[in-house]
Amino acid sequence: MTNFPVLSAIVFVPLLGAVGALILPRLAGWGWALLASLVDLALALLLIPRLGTGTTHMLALNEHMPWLPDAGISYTLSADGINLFLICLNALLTVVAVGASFGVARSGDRPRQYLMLMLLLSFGMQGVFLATNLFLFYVFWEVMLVPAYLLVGMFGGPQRGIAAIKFVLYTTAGSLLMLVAIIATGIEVSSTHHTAFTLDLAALLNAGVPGNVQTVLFLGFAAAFAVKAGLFPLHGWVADTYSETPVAVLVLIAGVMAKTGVYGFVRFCLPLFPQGVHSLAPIMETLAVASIIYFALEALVALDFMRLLAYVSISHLGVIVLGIFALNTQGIEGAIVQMINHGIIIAALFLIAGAIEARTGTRRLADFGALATKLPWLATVFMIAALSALGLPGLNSFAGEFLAFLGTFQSSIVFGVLGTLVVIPAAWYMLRFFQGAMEGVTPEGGAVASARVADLRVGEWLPLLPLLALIIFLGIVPNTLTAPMQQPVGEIVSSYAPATPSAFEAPGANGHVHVYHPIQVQTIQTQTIQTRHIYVLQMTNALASGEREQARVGA
Amino acid sequence: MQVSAYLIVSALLFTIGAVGVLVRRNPLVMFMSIELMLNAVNLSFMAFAHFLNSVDGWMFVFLVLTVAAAEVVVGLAIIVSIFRSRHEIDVDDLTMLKG
Amino acid sequence: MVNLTPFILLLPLVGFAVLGLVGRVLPRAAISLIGCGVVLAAFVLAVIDFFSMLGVAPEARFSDVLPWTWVTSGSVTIPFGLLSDPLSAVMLLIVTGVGFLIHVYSIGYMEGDPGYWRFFSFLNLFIFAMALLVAADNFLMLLVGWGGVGLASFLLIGFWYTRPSAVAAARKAFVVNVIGDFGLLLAIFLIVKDFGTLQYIPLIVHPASAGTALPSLPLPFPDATAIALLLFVAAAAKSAQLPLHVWLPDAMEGPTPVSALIHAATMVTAGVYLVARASAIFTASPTALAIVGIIGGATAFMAATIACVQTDIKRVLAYSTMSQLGYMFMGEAAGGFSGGIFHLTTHAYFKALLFMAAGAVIHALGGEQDMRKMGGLRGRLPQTFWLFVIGGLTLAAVFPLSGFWSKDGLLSAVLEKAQTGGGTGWYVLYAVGLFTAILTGFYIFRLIFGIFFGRYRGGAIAAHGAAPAKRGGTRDPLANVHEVGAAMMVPMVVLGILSVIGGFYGTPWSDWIGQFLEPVTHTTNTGIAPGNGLFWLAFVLGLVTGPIGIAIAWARYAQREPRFGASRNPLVILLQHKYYIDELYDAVIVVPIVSLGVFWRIGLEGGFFEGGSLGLGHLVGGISRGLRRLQTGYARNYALAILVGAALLLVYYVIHP
Amino acid sequence: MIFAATSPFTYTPSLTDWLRIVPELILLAAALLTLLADLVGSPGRKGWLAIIGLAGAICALVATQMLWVGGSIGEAFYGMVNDDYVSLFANIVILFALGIALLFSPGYIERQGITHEGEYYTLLILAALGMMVMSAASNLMVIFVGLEILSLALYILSAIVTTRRRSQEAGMKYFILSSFASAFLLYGMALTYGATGSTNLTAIRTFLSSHGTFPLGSGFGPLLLVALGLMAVGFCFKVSAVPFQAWTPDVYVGAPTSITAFMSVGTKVAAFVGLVRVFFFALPSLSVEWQPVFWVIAVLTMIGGNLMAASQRDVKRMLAYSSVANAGYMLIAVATHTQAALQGLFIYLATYAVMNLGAFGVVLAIERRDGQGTTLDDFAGLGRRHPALAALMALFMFALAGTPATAGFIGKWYVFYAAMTGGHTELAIIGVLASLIGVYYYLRVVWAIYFTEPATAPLLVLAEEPTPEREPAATTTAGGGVALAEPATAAQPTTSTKVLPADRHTTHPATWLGLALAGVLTIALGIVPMLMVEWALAAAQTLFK
Amino acid sequence: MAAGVIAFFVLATVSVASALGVVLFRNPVYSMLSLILNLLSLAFFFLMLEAIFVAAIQVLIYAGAVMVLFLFVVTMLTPSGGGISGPDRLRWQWGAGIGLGIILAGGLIIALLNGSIAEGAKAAGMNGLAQAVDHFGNTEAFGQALFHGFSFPFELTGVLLVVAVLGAVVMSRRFARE
Repeated sequence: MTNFPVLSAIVFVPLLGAVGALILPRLAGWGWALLASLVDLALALLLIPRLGTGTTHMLALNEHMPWLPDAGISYTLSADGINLFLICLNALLTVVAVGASFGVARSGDRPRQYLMLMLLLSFGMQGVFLATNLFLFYVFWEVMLVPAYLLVGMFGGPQRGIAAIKFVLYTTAGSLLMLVAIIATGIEVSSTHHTAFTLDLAALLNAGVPGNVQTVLFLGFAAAFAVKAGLFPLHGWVADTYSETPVAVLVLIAGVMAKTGVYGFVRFCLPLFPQGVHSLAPIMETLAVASIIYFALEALVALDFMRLLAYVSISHLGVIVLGIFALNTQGIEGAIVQMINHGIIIAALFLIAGAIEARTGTRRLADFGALATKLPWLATVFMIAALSALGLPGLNSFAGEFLAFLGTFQSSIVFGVLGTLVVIPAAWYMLRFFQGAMEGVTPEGGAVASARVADLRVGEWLPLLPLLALIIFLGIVPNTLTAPMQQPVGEIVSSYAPATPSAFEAPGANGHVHVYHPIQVQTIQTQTIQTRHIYVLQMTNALASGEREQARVGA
Repeated sequence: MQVSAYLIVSALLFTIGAVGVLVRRNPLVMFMSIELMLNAVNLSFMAFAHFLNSVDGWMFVFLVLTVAAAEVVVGLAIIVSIFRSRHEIDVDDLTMLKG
Repeated sequence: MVNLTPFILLLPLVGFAVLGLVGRVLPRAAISLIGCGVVLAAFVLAVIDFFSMLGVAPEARFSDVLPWTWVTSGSVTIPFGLLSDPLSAVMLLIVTGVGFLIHVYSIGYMEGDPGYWRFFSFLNLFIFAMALLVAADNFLMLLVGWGGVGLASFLLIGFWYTRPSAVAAARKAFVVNVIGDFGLLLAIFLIVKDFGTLQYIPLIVHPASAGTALPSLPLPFPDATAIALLLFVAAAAKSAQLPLHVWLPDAMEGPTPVSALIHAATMVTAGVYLVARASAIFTASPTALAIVGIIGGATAFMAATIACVQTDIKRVLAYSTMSQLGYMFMGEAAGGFSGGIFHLTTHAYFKALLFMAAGAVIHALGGEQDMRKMGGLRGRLPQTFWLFVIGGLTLAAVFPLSGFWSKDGLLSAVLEKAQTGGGTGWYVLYAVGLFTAILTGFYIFRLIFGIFFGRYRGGAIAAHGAAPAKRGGTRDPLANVHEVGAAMMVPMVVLGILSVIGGFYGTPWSDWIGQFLEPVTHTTNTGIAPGNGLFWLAFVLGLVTGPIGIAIAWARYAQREPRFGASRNPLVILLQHKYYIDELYDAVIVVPIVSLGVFWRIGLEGGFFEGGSLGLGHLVGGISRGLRRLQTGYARNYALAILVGAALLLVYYVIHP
Repeated sequence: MIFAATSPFTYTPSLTDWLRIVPELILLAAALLTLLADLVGSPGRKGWLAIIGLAGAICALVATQMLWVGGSIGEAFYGMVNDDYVSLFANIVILFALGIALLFSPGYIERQGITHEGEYYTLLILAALGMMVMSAASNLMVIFVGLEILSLALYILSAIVTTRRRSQEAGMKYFILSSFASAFLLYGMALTYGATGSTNLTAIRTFLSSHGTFPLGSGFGPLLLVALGLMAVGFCFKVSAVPFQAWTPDVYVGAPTSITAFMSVGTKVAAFVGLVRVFFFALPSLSVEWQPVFWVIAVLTMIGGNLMAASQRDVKRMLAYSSVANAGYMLIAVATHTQAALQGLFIYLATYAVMNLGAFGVVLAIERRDGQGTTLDDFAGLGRRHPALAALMALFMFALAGTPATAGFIGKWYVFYAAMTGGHTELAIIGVLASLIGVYYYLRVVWAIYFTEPATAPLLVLAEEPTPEREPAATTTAGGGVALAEPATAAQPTTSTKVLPADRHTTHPATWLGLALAGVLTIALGIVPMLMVEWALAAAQTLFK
Repeated sequence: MAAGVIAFFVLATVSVASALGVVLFRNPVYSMLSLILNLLSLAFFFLMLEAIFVAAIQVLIYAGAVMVLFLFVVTMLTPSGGGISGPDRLRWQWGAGIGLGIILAGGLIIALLNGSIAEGAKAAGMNGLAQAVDHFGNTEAFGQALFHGFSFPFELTGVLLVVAVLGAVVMSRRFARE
C-alpha cells in the first residue's frame, strides 16, 4: 500500500469521474460522478491516519516524477498537516455538490456538461491543494479556473456572462502576475545559489529565496491569492459571481475555491518569502481588517441574500488572511482551521439559500418573512449554519476565528481588536438574514406568501447532513484539525520567530532546520513528540511559559 | 566613381519608389513604383558587387529580375481580375475590409 | 469528593437533543417528563456534588475534569475542562434548582402553545449552556457557555417568532450580548498574552491561598486593568449594566418563564459570576473595581428610577433586575465577591418568584401585561397576591427576608470599603444604594398595588379557548380569571419559601456562604463587622429604607383610582422614555453604521468598484475602437504605416551611433 | 583551375546536397503531381488532390524525421540552404500546418465553390515549399526567393475566390503591401551585402566576428545599421508586427479561411526562422543594436494586437489580430536574444501552430457559403447546435488565452521564462498584462458559444408556415445538435424554405480529422511537451552559438 | 575618368528624373514609359559597373518583355483617364509621403555617406569576381556562378515561375461553373 500513489489518485479520480460524467447519460452520469467523488473522499480520508498524527513534517508525504527537468518542472504532489483537511474538504464538498445536483442530473439543462465541469473543478482544486512544484501549482490553479468559468457562464443567472468574464479577468490578472513571480522565484534562487533552475517547493525552501527580492516576489504571489480570496479592494468579482452562480457550484466555488487563495499564502508565501512577508504583513493585515469590516457592513445593508452571503464569505476570508499574517502559530493554525470551517459553513449557507430561493423564486430580503412557520426544518438547519457563521462559541467557526484572532492579537493588538470587532456586525447581519427570512411577518402579496410549503426533501437533507454534523463536531473538538498541523505550521513559524526553545513550542520551531526530501516517496517521521495530556499539576508550567510567550511576542 | 555615388542614386530611386506607392492610387502606378524600388536595390547590388569583387551581387540581381517578372505576372493578373469584376481599379475603392 | 459535573451538563444536553429532534411528535406528557426530568436529575447530581464537596477540607474543594483537549495551538492548550469548586457548585445548584422549578412552572404556563416541545428543548439547552458557563474550568469554555446562554436567550426571547417585536427584541439581545462576547474575547486574548493559559486554577487562586499546592497569581501583573475592564464589558452586556442594558427590557417579549429563568434568576447574573470568578484579576486593579462600582451604582439607581414609571409589569421587573444586578456589582466592586454571589442566590429566588407571580397574573388575564388595565385582582388571585407580596417584600429588603440579608451585606461592604480608605466616592455609592433601596420599595409596591388593589380597569377577560366576552354584557369582566394550576403554583410556593428563609446562610453574624466561597473568591471585604461602630447604624438604615419606599407607594397607589397615566412632569417623561438611551443609540450607532453601509454600497461597491471595473472595460474597449479606426482599409494608409515604421527605424539607427 | 572547389564558379552539387533537401523535393514532387492530376477528373470532385498533397506532406514529414534522427545534416548547395535542426523543426511545423490545411480544404472548397481546385492545391503546397526553403535558407538570396515563392502563392490563394470581392481585395492588398515590404527587406539585404561582403549568413557571421571593432568603431557602422533596420522592417511585416501589421486583418479576413489558417501559421514560422537566422545567427554581434528595436516592436505588437482584437465581433478578424498579438509574444523572445529565448520562440511557434490552425478550422467549419457568418452572433449557442465543434473551439480559445495544460501555456511559459532569465522581466510583465486583454476576447468567444442562445428564433417556425410537411426534414440535422437556423438566413424569411437546407452544412470528415488532430495536439503539447521542447532546444543550440 | 564621371552624372540625372516621372505623370502610360527609361538608364549603370550580361537582360527582359506586358495591361485598363475616377480621398498622403521620403532619403544618404565598402571585405576579395571575369570572360563568369555555386536559387526561380504561371491562370481563367 505504501507504493500506491494515493496523492495522484486523489487528484485524478475526479478527472475520471468527469470523463464518465460526460459520457454517461443523465442519472447514470450522476451516479458515476457521485461514485467518483465518494471514492475521492474515501482516499482523502485515508490520509488522515497517515498524516494526522501531529508528528509529520511539512511536505511529509510526496510523490515526485520529473516532467520538464530542464525547466525545473516536475510533477510533485505533497501532503502534510496543512493541506490534509483541505483535500478532505474539497472531496467532501464535491460529494455534497454532486449530491445537490441531483435535480439537474434528472431534469436539468445540459446535465452531462454540468457534472463534468463540476468534477473538473474538483480535480483542479485537488491539484492546487496538493501540488508543490510551482509550475504544477500554476497549472492546476488555472485549470481550476476553466470549469469555474464555464459553470458560472453556462448555468448561472441572467447576468451570468458578465459575471463569468469578470470573474475570469480578475482572477487571471492576479494569476498572471503570479506566473511572473513564479518564474522569478526560480530564477532568483538558481542564480543566487548557482544551482539548476527548479520550481520544486522543497528545493526552493532548502535553498532559500534571496532576501532582497522577497518583497516583490511576495507581491506577485499575493496578487493572485488576494484576488481569489476576494481581499479588499480586489473583490470586484465576488458579489456578481456568487449571485449569478447555481448553488451547487457555489458550494465548490465559495466553499473550496476561495480557500485556494488563502491556502496559497500559507503554503507558498510564508515559507518562501519570510522577509517579504514580514515586511508586508502590516499591509496585508490592514487589507484583511478592511475586508472584514467593509464586507461586514456591506452584508449588513445587502438587499439580496445571495449578495449578502457573498459578502459574508469574503468578510470571513478576511479573518483567515488576518490570521495568516499574524505570523504565529495560533494565527496560522486558526487560519487553516477556519479555511475548513468556512468551507463547510458557506457551503451549507449557500445550499440553504438555494433551497429558499427554489421555493420562493426570489432572493430579495424584503420579500421574506415567517418562513419558519412553513419550513421548520429548513429554519432549524439554517439557524445552525447561521449561528456557526456568526461565530457562536461551541460551533466550528468559533474555534478557527478564535485562534486566528488570538494569533493576530498577539502579533498586534490593534489588528487583533479591529479584527475581533467583526463578531458584532457578524451577529447583526446573520440574524438580519435569518430572522428576515424565517421570522416575523410574511409581506403581503409577495412571492413568499404564495410559496410552495414543502419542507426540506431527502435530496436536500443528504447534502446538508454531513455539513451540519461537521459544524457541530468541529466546534466541540477542533483539536482534530489543529493536531496534525502543529509540526508543519511550527516549521513555517520558525522562520518568523526568534529561536527560543520553549516547552510548549513545536519542535520545528526550535531553530532546527528541516530538510525537505521531495524525491523519495516516503513519510518522514521524527521522534514522537510527547503527547500533550494536560493535567492540573502540569499547568504549573504554564505561567513560566506564558512569560516566555510574552517575550517572544514582544520580540 | 565612389561606390557611395551609386548608392546615393540607388537610395534616391528607392525613396521615390516608396513615395510613389504612397501617393498614387492607380495600382498600376503603385506597382511601377515597387518595380522602381526593386531596381534601385539592384543598382546597389551591382555597385557592391563591383566594388567588392563579389559575384553574389550579380546573382542577386538576376534573382530579383526573375522575382520582379514573376510579381508582374501575378500582380497584373490580380489587377486584371479586379478590373474585370468591378471595372474600376482605384486602390482606394478596396476598403471593404477594415476596422 | 465526587465530580459529577459532566453528567450535570450531559443530561440537559440530551434533553435538548431529544426534544429538538423528535419533540414534535412526542406527546405533551413525555415532553414535560423529559424536559423537567433531565433538569431534576441534574439538580440531584448538583446536590450530590455539593454535599460531597462539603465533606472535604476547603483547600481541597477543587476538582477538574478534562474529558478532552479542545484545542492545542503552539504554546496555548485549551482543554474542554470542567471545574467543580465551591463557586461552581453554588451556581450549579441555583441554575439547576431554580431552573427545575421554572421548568415545572412552564408546564402550566406554556400549556396549549403549539411550540411546547420547542420551548422545553430551548429551556434544556439553556440549562446546559448555563451549567457549562459556570462549570467551565477556563475562560474559553466559559465563553462557550456564555455564547450558549446568549443563544438560548435569543431563541427564547424570539420564541413567538412571528411577532415582529419579539424578533427585534431577540436580535437586539443577541447583538448586545455579542458586544459582551467581544469584550470577553479580548480579555481572553490578553490573558493568553500575559499568562499563556486560560485555566482558572493558576489565575484565580489568590495569594491568600499560599500554602496550598496551587500556584498563585503574580501581583501586580500587566494589563490587569485592561483585562478586568474587558471582562466587565462582557459582564455588563450579559447582566444588562450601563451602557449595555438596553436589551433586557425588550427581552420581556419572551414568555414569562423565560424572563424568570434567564432574565432574572440565572443568565443575567452570569456577569456577577464572572466578576466573582475573576476576582483575583479585579482585585489586582483598583481602577477597574472603581469603574465597576460606579457602573453598578449608576445602573442600580437609574434602573430603579425607570422602574418607578413603567406600566408594563414585566418591564418593571426587568428594570428591577437591572437595578439589583447593579447592587451586586457595586458590592463586588467593594471587594464583597461572596456578597455578590449571595445576593445572586437570593435574587434568584425572589425575582424568579416575582416573575412567576407576574406570569400567573398575565396568564390569568389572558396575556395582559399593562398594569393600567389591571387592579383589584387580590380577590380573584389570592395565592398569587400573597406570593407576590412575599417576593415584593424580599425585593424591598424587608427584615428578615432573604433579600434583606444579602442586600444589606452588599451595602455594608460598600460602606466598609469607604471606611477603610476607598475614598469619598464609596460613601456616595453607599448613599446611592440606600436611596435606590427606597426606590425599590416604592416601585415594587407601586406594582403590587397597581395589580391587586383598587378597581379593575381592564376589559373583560375571555376564558381560555373561548371567544371574547360580548361587550356591554352585565357579567363580571373577571369571571374567567382563575388562580393558576398546581404546576405553576407549586414552584412559586417553593420559591416563596426560599425567599423567606434563603438569607439565613449569609447573615453578618454567620456568613456561611462567604466562608464556603472563600477559596475561590478571596473576598477581601465581608462588610462591616458586627463589632464596628457603624454596624448598627448601617443595619438600621437597611431596615428602614425598604419600608419607606413601600410607604410612599402605599400613599400614592393603594387607592381605588391610582394614576398611572401620562404626566407633564419632564422628569417623569424622561424616565418614561428610559432616559432616551435607545433613541440615542439609534442615532449615534445604528443609523450611522447602516448609513455608512448603504453609502458604501452605492458609492464604493456600485460606484467605485463596479464602475471602476466597467470603466476599465470601457476604456480598453474605447482604445480598441480608437486603434481600429487606424485600420482604415486603405492599402495606401497601410503602406504609409510601413514607411513610417521604416523611417523611424532608419532615423533611430542614423542618429543613434 | 585557379578556383578552389568551394568557389561559386566551380562548386558542383553532389548527392549529399540533394539528400539534404529531400523534404523539399518531395513536396515539390507532390505539387507537380497535383498539377498533373488536376488534368484528370471533373471539376468539383477533386478532393483526392488533397490526398496527394497530404501524402506528400506526410512523406516530407517522414523524410524530415529521418534526417533528424539519422541523416547527414548540414549546409548544402554552396551554403545556400542549411539542413539543420532549425530547418527540420520548421519543416515539421510547416508540414503539419500544410497537412491540416489540406484536410480543411476539400470541405471548404466544396462549400465555397472555389473553382481552381488543382491550382489551389498546387499553390498551397508550393507556398509550404517556399516556407520551408525560407526557413532552411542560409543565404540572403535564398531567404528572399523563398519569401517570394510563399508570398506569390499566398497572394493568389488569398484572391482565389475570384467571384468574391473581399477575396480579391485581400489578394490585392496583400500583394501591394507585401511587395512594398519585400523591397525594404531586399534593400536591407543589399546593404548588408555591401557592408559585409557576402550574402552568405555564415560568411557574414564570420566576417563580423573577425572584425572585433566593427561596426561602431569604424565608418561602416551606419551602413550595417541601416541594413539591419530595413531587414527588420521586411521581417516584421511578414510576422505582422506593429506598425507593419495593418495588412494582416484585412488579408486574413478576405482570404479563404483554409488559406488564412495556413498562412497565419506558416508565414509566421518561415518569417521568424528567417528572422532569427539573420539576426541571431548572422548578426549576433550587433545584438546590442537590434535588441532595443525589437523590444519596442514587441511591446507595441503585444499591446496593439491585443487592444485591437478586444473589440472585434468577427471571430475571424479577431483571430487575425490575435495573430498580431501572438507575434508580439514571439518578438519578446527575439528581443531577449538568448538560447533559451530561441528555444522559447520555436516552442511558441509550434504550439501556436496547432491551436491557431484549430481555431481557424472551427471558424471555417461554421462559415457560411457567402464567406460570412463568423461573428460572435454566429457563434451564439453553438454549444447546443454543434457540441463537438463548440467544445473544440472552446479548447482552442482557452489554449490561445494561455490556459495551462494546453499548448498555449507551454509556449507562453517558455517565452516568458526566457525573457526573465534573459533579464527582460519587464517584457514578461507587459506580456502577461497584454495577455489579460487576450483572455477577455478569447473567452468572449466561449461566452458566445456556451453562455448565449442563438440570436434569432429557430427558423423552423418560418419554414413551417408555407409548407408544414417540410418540418421533419428541417429538424434533422447532420451535426447532431438541435436544428437552428443561422441568423442571417432569417433575414430572408420568404425564401427560407429553400435557404434552410442549403445553409445547414455538414462538416466534412476531413475537416473533422484536421480539427481532431489539432485538438489532440493542443492538449498533448500542453501536457507532454517533452519531445517538442527537446527538439526546440536542439534547434536553438544549432542557431545560438 | 572624367568621361565616366560625366556619364555617371548624366545617367544619375536621367534615372532620377525618369523615376520622378513614374510617380508624377498623371497618365499611367507616361509613367510606364518613364519607367522604361529608368530601367534603361539602370542598364547603363550596370554597364559602367562592368556587368555586361546583367545589363543585357535588364534591357531585353525587363525593359523589353516585362514592360511590354505592363504596357499592354496599362493600355487595356486605362481606356480614358486611367480608370480612376472621383477625387483622391487620401490627398494628405502626398504631404506625408513626401515628408517621409525626405526623411528616408536623408537618413539613407547620411548613412551611405558615412559608410563605404568595408575594407576588410574588400581585402578578402570575397569570391574573386574580377579574377573569374578575367578567367572566363564576363558572361561566362556569370554563367559559371549561376550553374555552380548559385544553382540552388536559380533552380528555385523555376518554382517561382511555376507559381507565377499558376497565378496568372487562376486569376484569368474562368469556369463555366461560376
